[in-house]
Amino acid sequence: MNSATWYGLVGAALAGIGLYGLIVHPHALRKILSFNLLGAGVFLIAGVVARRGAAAGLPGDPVLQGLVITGIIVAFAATALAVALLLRLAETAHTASLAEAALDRQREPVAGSDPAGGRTGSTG
Amino acid sequence: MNIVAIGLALDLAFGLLALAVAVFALRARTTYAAVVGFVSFGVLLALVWFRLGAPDVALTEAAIGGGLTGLLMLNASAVLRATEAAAAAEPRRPGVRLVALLAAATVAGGLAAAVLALPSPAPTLAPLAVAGAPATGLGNPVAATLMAFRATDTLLEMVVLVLALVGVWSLTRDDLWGGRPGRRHQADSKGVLVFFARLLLPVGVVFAVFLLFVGADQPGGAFQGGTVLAALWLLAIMARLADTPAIDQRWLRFWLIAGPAVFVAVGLAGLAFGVGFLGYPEPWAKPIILAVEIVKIVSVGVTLALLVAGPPMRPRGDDR
Amino acid sequence: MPMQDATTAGGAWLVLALVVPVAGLLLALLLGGRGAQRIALLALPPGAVAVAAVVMHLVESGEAVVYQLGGWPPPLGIVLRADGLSAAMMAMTVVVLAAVALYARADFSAPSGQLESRRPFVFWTLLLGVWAALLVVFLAGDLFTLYVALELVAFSAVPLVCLDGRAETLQAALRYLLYALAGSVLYLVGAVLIYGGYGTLDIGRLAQAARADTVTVIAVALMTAGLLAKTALFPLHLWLPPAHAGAPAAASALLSGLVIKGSFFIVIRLWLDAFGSVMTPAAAQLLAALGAGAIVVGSVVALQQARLKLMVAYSTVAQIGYLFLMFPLVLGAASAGAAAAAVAGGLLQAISHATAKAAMFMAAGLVYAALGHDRVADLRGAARALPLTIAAFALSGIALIGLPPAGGFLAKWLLLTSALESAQWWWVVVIALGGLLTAAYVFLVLSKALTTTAEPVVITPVPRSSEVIVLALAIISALLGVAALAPLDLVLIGRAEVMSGAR
Amino acid sequence: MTTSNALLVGTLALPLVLLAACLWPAARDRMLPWLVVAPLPALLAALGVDRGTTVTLIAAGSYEGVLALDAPGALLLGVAALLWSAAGAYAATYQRDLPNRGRFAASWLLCLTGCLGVFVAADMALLYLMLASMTLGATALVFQDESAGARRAAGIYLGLALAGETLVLVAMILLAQAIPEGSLLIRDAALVLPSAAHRDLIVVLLIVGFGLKAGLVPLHVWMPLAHAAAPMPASAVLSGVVVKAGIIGLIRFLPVDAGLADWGNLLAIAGMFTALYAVAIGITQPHPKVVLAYSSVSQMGFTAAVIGMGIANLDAATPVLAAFYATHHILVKGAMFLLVGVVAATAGTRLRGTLLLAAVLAVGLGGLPLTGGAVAKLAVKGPLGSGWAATVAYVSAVGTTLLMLHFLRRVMANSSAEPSARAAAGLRWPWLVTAVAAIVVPWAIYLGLSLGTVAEAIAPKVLWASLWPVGVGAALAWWLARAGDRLPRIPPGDVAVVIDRGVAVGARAGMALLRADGVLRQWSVAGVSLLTLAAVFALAIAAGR
Repeated sequence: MNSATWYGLVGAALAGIGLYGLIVHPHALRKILSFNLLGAGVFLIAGVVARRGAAAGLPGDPVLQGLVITGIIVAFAATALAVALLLRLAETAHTASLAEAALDRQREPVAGSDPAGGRTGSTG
Repeated sequence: MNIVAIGLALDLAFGLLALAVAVFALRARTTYAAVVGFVSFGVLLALVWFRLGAPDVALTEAAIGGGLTGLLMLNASAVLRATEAAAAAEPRRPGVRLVALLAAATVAGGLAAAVLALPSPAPTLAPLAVAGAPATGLGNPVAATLMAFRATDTLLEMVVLVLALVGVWSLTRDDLWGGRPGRRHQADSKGVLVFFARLLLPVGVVFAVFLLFVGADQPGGAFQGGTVLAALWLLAIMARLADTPAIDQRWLRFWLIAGPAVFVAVGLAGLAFGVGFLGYPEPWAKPIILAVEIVKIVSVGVTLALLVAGPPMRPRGDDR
Repeated sequence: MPMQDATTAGGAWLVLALVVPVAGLLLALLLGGRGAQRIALLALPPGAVAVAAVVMHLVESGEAVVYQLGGWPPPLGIVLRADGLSAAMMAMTVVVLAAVALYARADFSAPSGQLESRRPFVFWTLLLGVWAALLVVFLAGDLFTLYVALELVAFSAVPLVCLDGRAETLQAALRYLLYALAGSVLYLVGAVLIYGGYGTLDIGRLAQAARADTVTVIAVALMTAGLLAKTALFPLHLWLPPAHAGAPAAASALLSGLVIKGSFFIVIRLWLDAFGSVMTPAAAQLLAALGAGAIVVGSVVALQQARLKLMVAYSTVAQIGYLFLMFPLVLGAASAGAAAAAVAGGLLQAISHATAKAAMFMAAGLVYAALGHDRVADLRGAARALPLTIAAFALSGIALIGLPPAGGFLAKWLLLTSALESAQWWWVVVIALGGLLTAAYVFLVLSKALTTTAEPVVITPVPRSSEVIVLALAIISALLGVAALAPLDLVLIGRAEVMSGAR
Repeated sequence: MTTSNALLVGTLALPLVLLAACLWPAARDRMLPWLVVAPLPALLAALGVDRGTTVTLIAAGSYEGVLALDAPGALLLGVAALLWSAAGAYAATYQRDLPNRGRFAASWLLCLTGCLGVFVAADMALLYLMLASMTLGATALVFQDESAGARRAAGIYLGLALAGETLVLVAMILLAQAIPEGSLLIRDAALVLPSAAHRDLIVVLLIVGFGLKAGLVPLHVWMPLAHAAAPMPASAVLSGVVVKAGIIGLIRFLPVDAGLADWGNLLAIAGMFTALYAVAIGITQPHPKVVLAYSSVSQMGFTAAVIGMGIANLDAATPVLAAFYATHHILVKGAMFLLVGVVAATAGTRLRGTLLLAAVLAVGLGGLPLTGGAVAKLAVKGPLGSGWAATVAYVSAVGTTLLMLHFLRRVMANSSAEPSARAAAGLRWPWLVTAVAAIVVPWAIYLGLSLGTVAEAIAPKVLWASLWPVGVGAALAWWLARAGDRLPRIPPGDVAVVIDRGVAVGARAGMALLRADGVLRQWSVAGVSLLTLAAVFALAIAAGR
């Protein structure tokens, strides 16, 4: 086994670790972190594929490397958006859980409140 | 022991270490510890990318994967400390965990099988890229990919960044719209952070510009340079040498869109002058690309920094 | 026959169709304030012109319209490519966007004066974002460009869910985002493996080269699962009901009408175009079985919802199922004609649902705004108070049930034709059952809303113009069957080569 | 465009224009008086347009939407238009003061358009469109009084009607596939039916689908519910005309010469069973409108049996004769429903003349000599042949007489308690016109189309054959009036209780699905589902080859 293949297997394992964390971790920030592990694993596999395509004097396939750079930046943007959402959720509902039941536990009973989404939302 | 064996041993060690740190980040009791684990994971991964012959990616991974993402998460873990107890108290549900483990392992196994089954010799676009690069005037085929062969992907990716920022801003409280992102930082004006910031700022800017220009022919480029700029700006903000701008400032909006806008403009010009959308007339290719990159580095820097800074949390008048 | 990847006549229109929303998005961000709304509305006519030009070139030449970006041919470069499917989807997108934009003027008009406010700014910017993202989805000829497009779609859609900032919608948005991200990573890793196997991500080239080896099978399975997660196909629909029901009505219309069609469209590209020759009947049956599950579970759960918007959201869960019935019909088709009928039927179903569901969500929004609630049990008197709105709801309901002359009927006719021709009787049963279940929940709502109350219901007045726009869109959806008759062959333009590669 | 074509198009165009006008609230509220006008182009078309005239409405791509008038269609169209017009006049008074009269008018026009369209649509897509608009309009009419019962009736009606239409749709598609040139014309469909790939399946789908529209047992459950729930003029057209969509469907799609003798016999058995079963249930019903609905079920069964026997006996005259029989039923049943409203608004003492006329019509349905019913029954003797069906037809005539006399007794009990009450002229005149037409029009058609001669109709043997069943029926009715209380109480719609039970079971299953949905939407479950699907897809793609 050469080192590229080895890193490919590491990437697969990282993806598995990330997927597991994404599914089972109860805290949303840990899910986001797991998503990043998953992403890292996937990018690593991409790196391996690029490395295998080394040719024409290049250490790897530059096209795929370019795609990975794009991918990393997109993943960062996703992380930033997710973190911002999570912080706002925690600020509003004092929970970092994705379980719908968690909201009911946290919510103080408000008389006459209408939780349905309407045509126009109230101010946040 | 020959050099190949050393390299292989190094790869083996890096890989195992990366896995170990990943497992640590997954299992750590506190979120803070997990995030610290994740940052070191990012650094480790950057090394792996060097080993895979992808210095451009290594720089990006170090700057973004480890750096900015880590900063974002550290920040969040501090704010979210209060929510951790509730999460830890959630029922464990070992059955679900076992099934999830099996499912994740199955997918990981599938990925491993696919990696092992990749065809040899591997299909590659490297020769085509090398052949095409001269027409762009760029010596670095990765840069040629991003700026020429697949420039449209890059344009769209900049739009992604802008959209993500709009998304982050959309989480502002209505009364704070037009305010300044982030909480007020409590840094001591004579502290270590300030010292570091003053020291790093000039060096960092030079490094960022270096990355930009060298990126045409060597590893580097506007994304990596922009990330460095963003990190520097954030450092300055943390050290209270600067403040986040109010989000409705016209100059800020201008720099946010400048990168993608220049891209679109160059593309349309290409369309008008007959070299096609995002095509470059051969002798002018490199100067045009460099010009786009210069605008892009500022745009990327501003956008990335604001993505980390988060939605406005203070009214615009709150400028310390 | 290799696929056309040189720029064709009219190719530049593809670029312009794409540049209009992208430039609009950037300008909206720059100008802010009232500018965002103005730009979104002003961008619609030129956007429509560009799409119309693409359609004209398509019809004129009878072949796909292609544009080679930057003059770099695949596999190194990428192309924009519009076949009949893309053209039809683009046209539908512009129509729905226009209706939603006109409707949303009432809800998201920026306050006069210098100051910018959050909701209008975000809504109009993201409306342009959804537009740009979907056009990339419909035009991209490359699997990685499609990945970026998927993320564009997600980033435009997620903040729309939680525009009002309530905890429920924030959580719904976060669930949506994380699940969609998981889906897009699975898609991405699949694309990476495909690159490893073929050295290209160009759909046309893949269609020629595709082979059923381990790498391809695993890659395609991962990509499919990821796309299904983003489309919210049962049982991966966890995020859809709260997200679509919680968003403001205009946003729900975008999300339910348009956004989910993006990832669905990529499934078509993957299953019928790039890897049509790899896909097996068993896999297609599985895909459609999930669709059947969606139809049954989504409709039955919709029937039991106490809130109108949740009911409409679950109706979307069910209707998504219909979209996937086309795959076994295409891949198991007895003849080219049956396959063509299935493709046309599936696409028409998507278009019909887009118009009808957008109208239905906006109608539900007007009901909520007028009555101050959307409890189905308390809708008495709504028809008297809001005759146009309830008429719009009824018409879009007819389109969803699939009664003539709605587009849904023609779609049903085509799908049934194809199913019967290839002797896949079980899908006939599913299609028939789905129509009846849809009729049940539409009837439930209308029979309440049409009930007269002794005293007229007190309502908050809603803008007449909004009512008229919703009704107009509903009428379009209810008459789509007639309108779609002539251009039915349009959707098949430029597909012969892809489909022949698939066979 | 010739006058013929204009009239044919006008059949649909005028109701549609009026319907479109209903978009404006002011027009909607003033629409009731126009209901009497809306069907007039259809009436003129039936009288004046040459048989065989076709008009292409739409030609888009490969599809052509075609209207045409054939002999059975013209019969049904003309008489249906007559009843629609009379009932429309009745409605103008009956619904005048109701707050939601605008909605009533719109529903009426929608149902009217579809109903008349069914008789003139010559291609399958257009026919389906007409069936659908008829169903939607009829559902709205049934729902008109908004009570819980109306809601249940409307729901059951809509569900069954759509189910029936779906079966017809599947049959249509199978037929369309068998037509070589891709035509959708019903005529071509009927031609290819004998040689179609799934011939028997298509026939079953058509019989069940159209049988549902016509109310063949056990698909009749919606009729007693719906026809009792609708307002009086709506019941008149629903029970009189709308059910004929099933009849025209059977006539058009099942040609007599297609070699479907076995299926014809089966249809005849189902029809005759329906005819007798509905009488048995009908005589237990106290409510006059429900009794009438059961009578419609019975009559539609008989008509279906005529068609079935015509197919079995290869009688080429069957389509026209069956349509002729149906036209008589349109008028009688329409008149009877209108009568219910007239009686309810009139004091018992002022009803003598009205009831006499009503009795003639009622017993006429059983075949009382010299009435329209007598010639209708005489006309269908040919297709029925001389075998078992002819025998059962006598029993059916006895039953019909019994049921209609039972109806008369029940309707009398419903007269106004106020001694000076008198129905408005707007109610009386439409009823009178319809009642007279029910006697005159069948004779006119009988003689006009030369279906037979006066001499044949008044031959002593014929008179006796139609008189004795009426006598037996009257005797049974006398017995029923005294012993009727001992009959079991059967809820309207009889086997509809099965539907209610089904709904209850369905609701429990629905709750289970709701809970399952809750579990599937948990994050961890959905996450596992995602990964499992990826794995399963890999297997399905790999293993399926």
